[in-house]
Amino acid sequence: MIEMLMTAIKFLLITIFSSALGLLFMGIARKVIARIQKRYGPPFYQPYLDVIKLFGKNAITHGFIFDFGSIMALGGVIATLFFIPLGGWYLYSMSGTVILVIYLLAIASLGMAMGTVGSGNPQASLGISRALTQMLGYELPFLVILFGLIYKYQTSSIVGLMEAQAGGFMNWNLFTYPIATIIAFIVLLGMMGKKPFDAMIAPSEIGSGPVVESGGKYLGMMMLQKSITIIIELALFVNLFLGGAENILIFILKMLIVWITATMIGSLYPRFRIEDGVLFYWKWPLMIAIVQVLFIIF
Amino acid sequence: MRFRNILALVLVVILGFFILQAFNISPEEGQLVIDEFGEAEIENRTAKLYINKSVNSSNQKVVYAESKNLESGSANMVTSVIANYRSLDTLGEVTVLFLAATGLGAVLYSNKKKERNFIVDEGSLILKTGIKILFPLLILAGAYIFIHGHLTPGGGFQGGAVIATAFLLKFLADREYELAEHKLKIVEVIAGISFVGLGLYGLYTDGSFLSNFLETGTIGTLFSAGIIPLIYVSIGLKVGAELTSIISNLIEA
Amino acid sequence: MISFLEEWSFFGGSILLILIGLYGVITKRNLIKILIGLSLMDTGVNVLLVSLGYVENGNAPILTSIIKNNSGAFVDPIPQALVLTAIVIGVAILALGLAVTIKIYEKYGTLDISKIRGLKW
Amino acid sequence: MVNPVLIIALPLLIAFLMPLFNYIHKKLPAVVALLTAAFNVWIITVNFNEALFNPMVIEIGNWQAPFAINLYIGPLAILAVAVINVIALVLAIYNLEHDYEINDKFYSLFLMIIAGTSGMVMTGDLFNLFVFIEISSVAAYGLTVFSRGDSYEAAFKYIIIGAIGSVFLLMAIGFTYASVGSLNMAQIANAAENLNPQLMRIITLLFMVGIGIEAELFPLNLWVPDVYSEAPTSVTSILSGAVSAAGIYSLGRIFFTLFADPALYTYLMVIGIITLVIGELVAYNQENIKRMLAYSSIAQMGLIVTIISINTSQAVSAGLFQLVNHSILKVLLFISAGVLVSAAGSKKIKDLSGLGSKKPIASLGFAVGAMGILGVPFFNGFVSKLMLINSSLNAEKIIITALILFATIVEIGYYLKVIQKIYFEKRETKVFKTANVFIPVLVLTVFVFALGIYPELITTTLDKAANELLNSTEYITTVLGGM
Amino acid sequence: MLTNYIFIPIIAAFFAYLLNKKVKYTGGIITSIISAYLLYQLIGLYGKWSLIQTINFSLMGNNLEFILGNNPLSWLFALMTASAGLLIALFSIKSQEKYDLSSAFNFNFLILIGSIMGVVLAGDFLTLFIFWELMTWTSFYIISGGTKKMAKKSAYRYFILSAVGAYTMLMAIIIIYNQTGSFAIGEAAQYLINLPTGKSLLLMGMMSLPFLTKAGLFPVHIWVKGAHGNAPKEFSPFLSGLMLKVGVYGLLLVFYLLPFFKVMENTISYRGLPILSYIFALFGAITTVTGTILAIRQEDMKKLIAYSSISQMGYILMGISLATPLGITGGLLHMMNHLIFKSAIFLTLAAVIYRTGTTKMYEMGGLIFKMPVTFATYLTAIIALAGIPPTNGFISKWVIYQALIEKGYLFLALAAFFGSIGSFMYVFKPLSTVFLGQLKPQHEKIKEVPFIMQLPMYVLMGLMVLFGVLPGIQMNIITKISSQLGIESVNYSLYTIEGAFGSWNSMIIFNVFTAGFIISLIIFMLAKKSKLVGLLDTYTSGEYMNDAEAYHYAYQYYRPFDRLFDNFAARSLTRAYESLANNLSKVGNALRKGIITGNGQTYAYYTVLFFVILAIAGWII
Repeated sequence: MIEMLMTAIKFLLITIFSSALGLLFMGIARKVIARIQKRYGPPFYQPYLDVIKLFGKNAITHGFIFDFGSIMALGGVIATLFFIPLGGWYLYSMSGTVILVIYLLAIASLGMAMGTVGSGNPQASLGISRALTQMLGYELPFLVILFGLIYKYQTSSIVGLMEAQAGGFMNWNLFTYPIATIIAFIVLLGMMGKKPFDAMIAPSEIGSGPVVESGGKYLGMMMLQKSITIIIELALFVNLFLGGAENILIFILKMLIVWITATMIGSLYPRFRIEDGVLFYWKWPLMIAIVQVLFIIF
Repeated sequence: MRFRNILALVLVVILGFFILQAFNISPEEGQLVIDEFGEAEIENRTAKLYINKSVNSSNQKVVYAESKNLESGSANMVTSVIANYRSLDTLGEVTVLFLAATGLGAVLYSNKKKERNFIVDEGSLILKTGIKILFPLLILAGAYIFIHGHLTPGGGFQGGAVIATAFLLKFLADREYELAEHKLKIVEVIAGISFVGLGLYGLYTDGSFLSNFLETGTIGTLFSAGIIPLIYVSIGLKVGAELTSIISNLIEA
Repeated sequence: MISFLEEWSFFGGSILLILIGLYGVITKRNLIKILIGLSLMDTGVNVLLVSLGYVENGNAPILTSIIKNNSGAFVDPIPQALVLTAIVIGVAILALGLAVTIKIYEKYGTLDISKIRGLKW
Repeated sequence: MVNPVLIIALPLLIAFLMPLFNYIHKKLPAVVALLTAAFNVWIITVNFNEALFNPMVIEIGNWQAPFAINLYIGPLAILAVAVINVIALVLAIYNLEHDYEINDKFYSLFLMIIAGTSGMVMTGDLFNLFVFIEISSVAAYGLTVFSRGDSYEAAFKYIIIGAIGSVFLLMAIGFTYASVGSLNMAQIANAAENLNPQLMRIITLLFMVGIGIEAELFPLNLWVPDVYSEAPTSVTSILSGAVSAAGIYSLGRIFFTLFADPALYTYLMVIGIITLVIGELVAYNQENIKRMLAYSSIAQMGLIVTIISINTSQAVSAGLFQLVNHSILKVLLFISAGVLVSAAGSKKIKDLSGLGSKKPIASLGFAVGAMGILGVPFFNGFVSKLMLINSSLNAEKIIITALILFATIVEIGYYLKVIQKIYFEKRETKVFKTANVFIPVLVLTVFVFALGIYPELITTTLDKAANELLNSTEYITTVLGGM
Repeated sequence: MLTNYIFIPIIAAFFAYLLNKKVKYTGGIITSIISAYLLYQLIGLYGKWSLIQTINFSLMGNNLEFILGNNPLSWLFALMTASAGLLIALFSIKSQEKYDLSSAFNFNFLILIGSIMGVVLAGDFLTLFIFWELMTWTSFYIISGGTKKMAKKSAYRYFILSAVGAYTMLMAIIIIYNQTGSFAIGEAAQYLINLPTGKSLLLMGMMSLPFLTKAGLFPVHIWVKGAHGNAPKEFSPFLSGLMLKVGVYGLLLVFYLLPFFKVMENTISYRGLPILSYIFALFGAITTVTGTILAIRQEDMKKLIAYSSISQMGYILMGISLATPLGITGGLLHMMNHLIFKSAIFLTLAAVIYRTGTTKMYEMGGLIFKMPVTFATYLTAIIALAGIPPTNGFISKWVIYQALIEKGYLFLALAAFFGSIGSFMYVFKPLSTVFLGQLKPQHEKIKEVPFIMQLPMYVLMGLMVLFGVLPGIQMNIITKISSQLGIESVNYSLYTIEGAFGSWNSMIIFNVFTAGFIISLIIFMLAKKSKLVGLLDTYTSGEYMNDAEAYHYAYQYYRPFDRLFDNFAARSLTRAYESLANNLSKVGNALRKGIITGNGQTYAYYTVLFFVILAIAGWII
């Protein structure tokens, strides 16, 4: 009974912590982009205000599936979160989590897709179709890289993979398999919907796609989900390629570095047409990844 | 099409060549080949038994008008072959003729009666008067031929043919000549069933189809050779009737 | 020499007859001519059969008051019997053929076999 | 025991009497024909075991066996004659429903064809065989024209080919007599090994042409589709069911019992294969259903000849089984197809659409027949197909096996089209009234399933028949009485 | 008595036919009763392994014996057959009220069930072949009974392909029979082991062709789309859910029981896997990729799911041809799960067709408001199909991934990843275009399907979640099977499976999932209540349109993606097979027109030609 309560509390804490962290990162990102574009930009705590405001407003819904979709989306990411080791502390280290995490993230996207398409707005559907297509683009090289790592370290648990890189930063995959890392980074851009891979939420073409219909608490939940997703993806990257970290601050630092780099790169490039994006992923990252993994295997 | 004909010629010649090979084969010892022309060795053919009338019995000597109760007492050996030794063939042959007549009737059958269109026009005076005299004689001659079939050359088929000729002449002579179809049919039926009936009676008495169940008598006399004359009579009638009906059908058409 | 001539005039001749008939059947277009070819073939076969049973100066296989007993040489009676049958069968087929020809002429108005091709393929 | 010669004699008698019956009543000939066929079947059933276990030699005219005409009724003959007469019975039943414009002629020809084919099968004399072949074919010429229209043309083609064939046959018989000196099959078979091989080859070639026309070997069988498609249904059925079977029988009799020349079987095999392939391929793009069936039966004949010419006992019995099945199934197919055709008022396959619900019995019959030919389990075709493949593989003739299977695939191709057409399409155009074929279809279907589920019914007979065909010594000794 | 399982349905078929002709619905009722009975009997049969029944029968003097045997593999398939049959039959009772061939459907369907029982229980090849043929025939009839225009053609295709396969198998069977004198599978295995490798491989290749065909795998998969797409709507679930699996049964038979792999071990091998079975696995991979790409293109929902079946079968083939414990386990698990979720999907589609009468996705939309149960079932099913936890689909995929990574088969794994990510795309397409989006005006009046048709959906939904949480239930039988196949089995408990790189614990997943869900639900509840507006007034960047059609983004959903594969999709195997057939018929026509001129004289000509040719040939010899 008591430990069940404890677990519940842990759940909540982790959720709140990481969403807060995510929102903070989003604020930092906006600041960085503004600086690059020689603007002053909003304060870094702007996202918090947005979220609070959004939950305060009264929203419109398009029926059951619309609600259910957004709940499912947020629930999915939260569930995923519990398998990600954040620095020192994590809830479950279930061996075999890497693949699991990928697929748990899919729940979130499926939920979001369902909700937005449930709104019956063509632009939302358009955005979803783009998102799914792009997913097929970037998941392949990432999974290939994962394949290589799992085969190399003979474990498929994130913790295991993290510990495999322990002992000095020269053991990080960043340095042992730099190509793989670069590819993973490109994939990360796509995952987080950074430019040049943000065709699915292209605000100027399709009214920022999936979120076109959401307002009020729906948009708020979207933002929370987005922020937690960012944390998950960064954490995954850090754990897999930057050797993770024992203590939470270093971990956050690593995540921040990766995040800022990604943001900077993202703010430099124009947007890929969707099939060009997919083609790009399959032409360079995938091929190189395959070569890399073949090296690992043989 | 010219080419086709030449090719046909060539093919036919090759075919003939191959068939003719059958006659000039140089056999090795003890091999059977076709006998040279004129040297047909009756001795080692089934025919010898037929000539000696010694299929069942084993008598080598048959003397004209003397030897009695031979197994097949007809002086004309061909007849004895046709109507006695191989009478099933003959039955079949009669059947074929009957079939031809029937089939022809079926082919030319038409439920509407149309006036006959002669190939030749009205017969000449000679023909018309001549036929008046000839017709009964021809019928008589035909009858004679098939009744004496077991003694002299000739037999049922020849006789039937002669009878049919008589009718043909009649048709040629006058264009209004009508056959009594019913009579013809009745003759057909009676002739046919009498042939088969004879066979079945043989089956009933001797336990073998078409067996010669009568006394064969003295060879060379009219009342001899058991059922051969009877068979020949029925054959003659049958053939005559069939041929006549064929003729009439063809003319009607 | 003579025997050769005889042999070939009978065997070869009958075969030749068959061949002529066959040639007629496979080249002539007119149905009647084709039937004539068939009857030629029949005749040829009959001659062949009879000549297969021929014996050098043998008698006709009939006992008469002249040829009293069967000790003498006879020609083979069996082929003659067969021929008799064969003739009749030939006649039958010929008659049927003619009848069918009549009908075909009524239907198609021609006797050219190459034009009578209602049933194809 | 009843003398089996009645199987021939009685139909002759009845046939001669037909005009009389016709005078008495219009329908009487049909009934009498039915009774005759039934009587034949009865005779066969009485004699069946006798013939199976000690073959009978029936002497015609009370003449001692080898010297005059005699009938030989062994396992093979009794099997064939049974098939023929059963089919005849079924068709006689079928005919009860029909009214041909000149009944007496039709039924005398019909009985004649039964008598002729039975004679072909039973006779032990070469010339007699010729006579019976002529009887059946002349009857067939006559019967072909009973459905007017194009049938004259078909009949004419048949007559030409048949006449040429008879001439060749006659030549062959003449040569045989002139060389061997006898017409009795047993004696010929006995003397066959002393026969000069070259002469023998000529004779066999002549025979092949003569018999091949009845047995539907390839270039000689082109009359088949015309006649089958034009003749009345019952005639077509008896031609494909009985006459071709008798043809195959006499082919086997002549090339196995009489002139057993091993060099010959390769020819036969090649001819059979060509017949098979061409038949199937041509049948595949037929749009006329009756022609399609005709070509299919050609192909089947080719298949049977091919298999029999493998010349092992397994193969021969498989071939014979296939022959029996083919007779049953083709009759079934032709009867049902006839009904469907007259219901649709057209012979084109595309006009048969949607008759499955309108003419359930005929459609079912067609489906059963087709599935039987294709060798679906529990149908008779399956067992024979299994035996065919087994025997051909046992003889290391794998190419033949492949051919059989290929042929089956092609068959599937064209039969399925028809089945789908019949059952799975809607019918727009009208449906004509047709005769009722319930009993024939029922009887044949019962045969199909009986042979398919319990082949033991026939296998022993097949074995004995194959045996008889393969070693002629028994035949010879039985006829010649050990001389 | 094992014969009951075969012959009771076959006999019942006739009654079903006749009764259904008289009284409506009875056919379906009888079918469901019979399959329920079979199911009951089969459950009783569990554990009675090595129960064998032989029927002696002599043909042409040599004695044949028909063997029926019960072993875990057969039992599993029999169970699947019976249960699938039951569900379909229940569904079809109501859904076929307007279908005029329903009597024939039930007739064929019962015989089909019986013959599949025969196939899986068969202990000798003759029995197997007999019932195999029967199965093909009946399924052929059922498919031809489809209401679409292409139904007949695709059934035709299906049959021809199956027949080719079946006959190669028959040939192999009889070759073996001639050597061993018995049709029994065991003796065949004994014989094949001792043969020279090449010969035995050839024989087994001939054996495996029909099973590949039936399983709809790469070189011979062309029939699947047409047959599934055009079959009667009730039959597609069975066809895709079960009949494909019968092919898998056969493949397992050939691979392990006639030890194809044991024979192949002495051929060259790649990374511990015999090269030939690697080739089979590659077939699986190709199948997966092809199926996925083509599925994404489809506009017809049944065909889309048909292609997805193809790709899933690719997974199964990959799994079973790896010949590792994980591979077998994954393959079998995925097979069972595929049966469940694929039949669920097809049932929902059938329900949709039953109401709307169309299969074109862009002609529908927004059906969720009308058919919620159907939607829920579909949602669960596609979550399972896409392999998303906590449903059963993910477990099997996870095991297969483990198996692939364990051996380091990169390309197979790549194909697997592609298939699973692609499956998101194609399963989402019907979801969004049929169930979500704008409701078409002409569908305003439709209602949810009647309860008897919902029942199977509920059952399947339950099963999907149940097996998603407790895979141990399936693992029980699977371990038995893999020990029967001579493969050591993986460790498992009720809700954990030991993979190569660590274990799977579905309980944790489930808890976490619920936890996350609850949290987000709480968040949702805490916020203000939102007000419901119609679907038609949405954000349209200033434009105003009041037209559902224009709002519904359905046609060519993934056009950008499809553009990448246009020329891939253009060249299809189907066309190759078609052209083969066409050439054949061309030859036939040439023969026809060339030889059979219809001129009687020509025929006479041939007679002479025949003689001459034979004579010349004979003379030369």
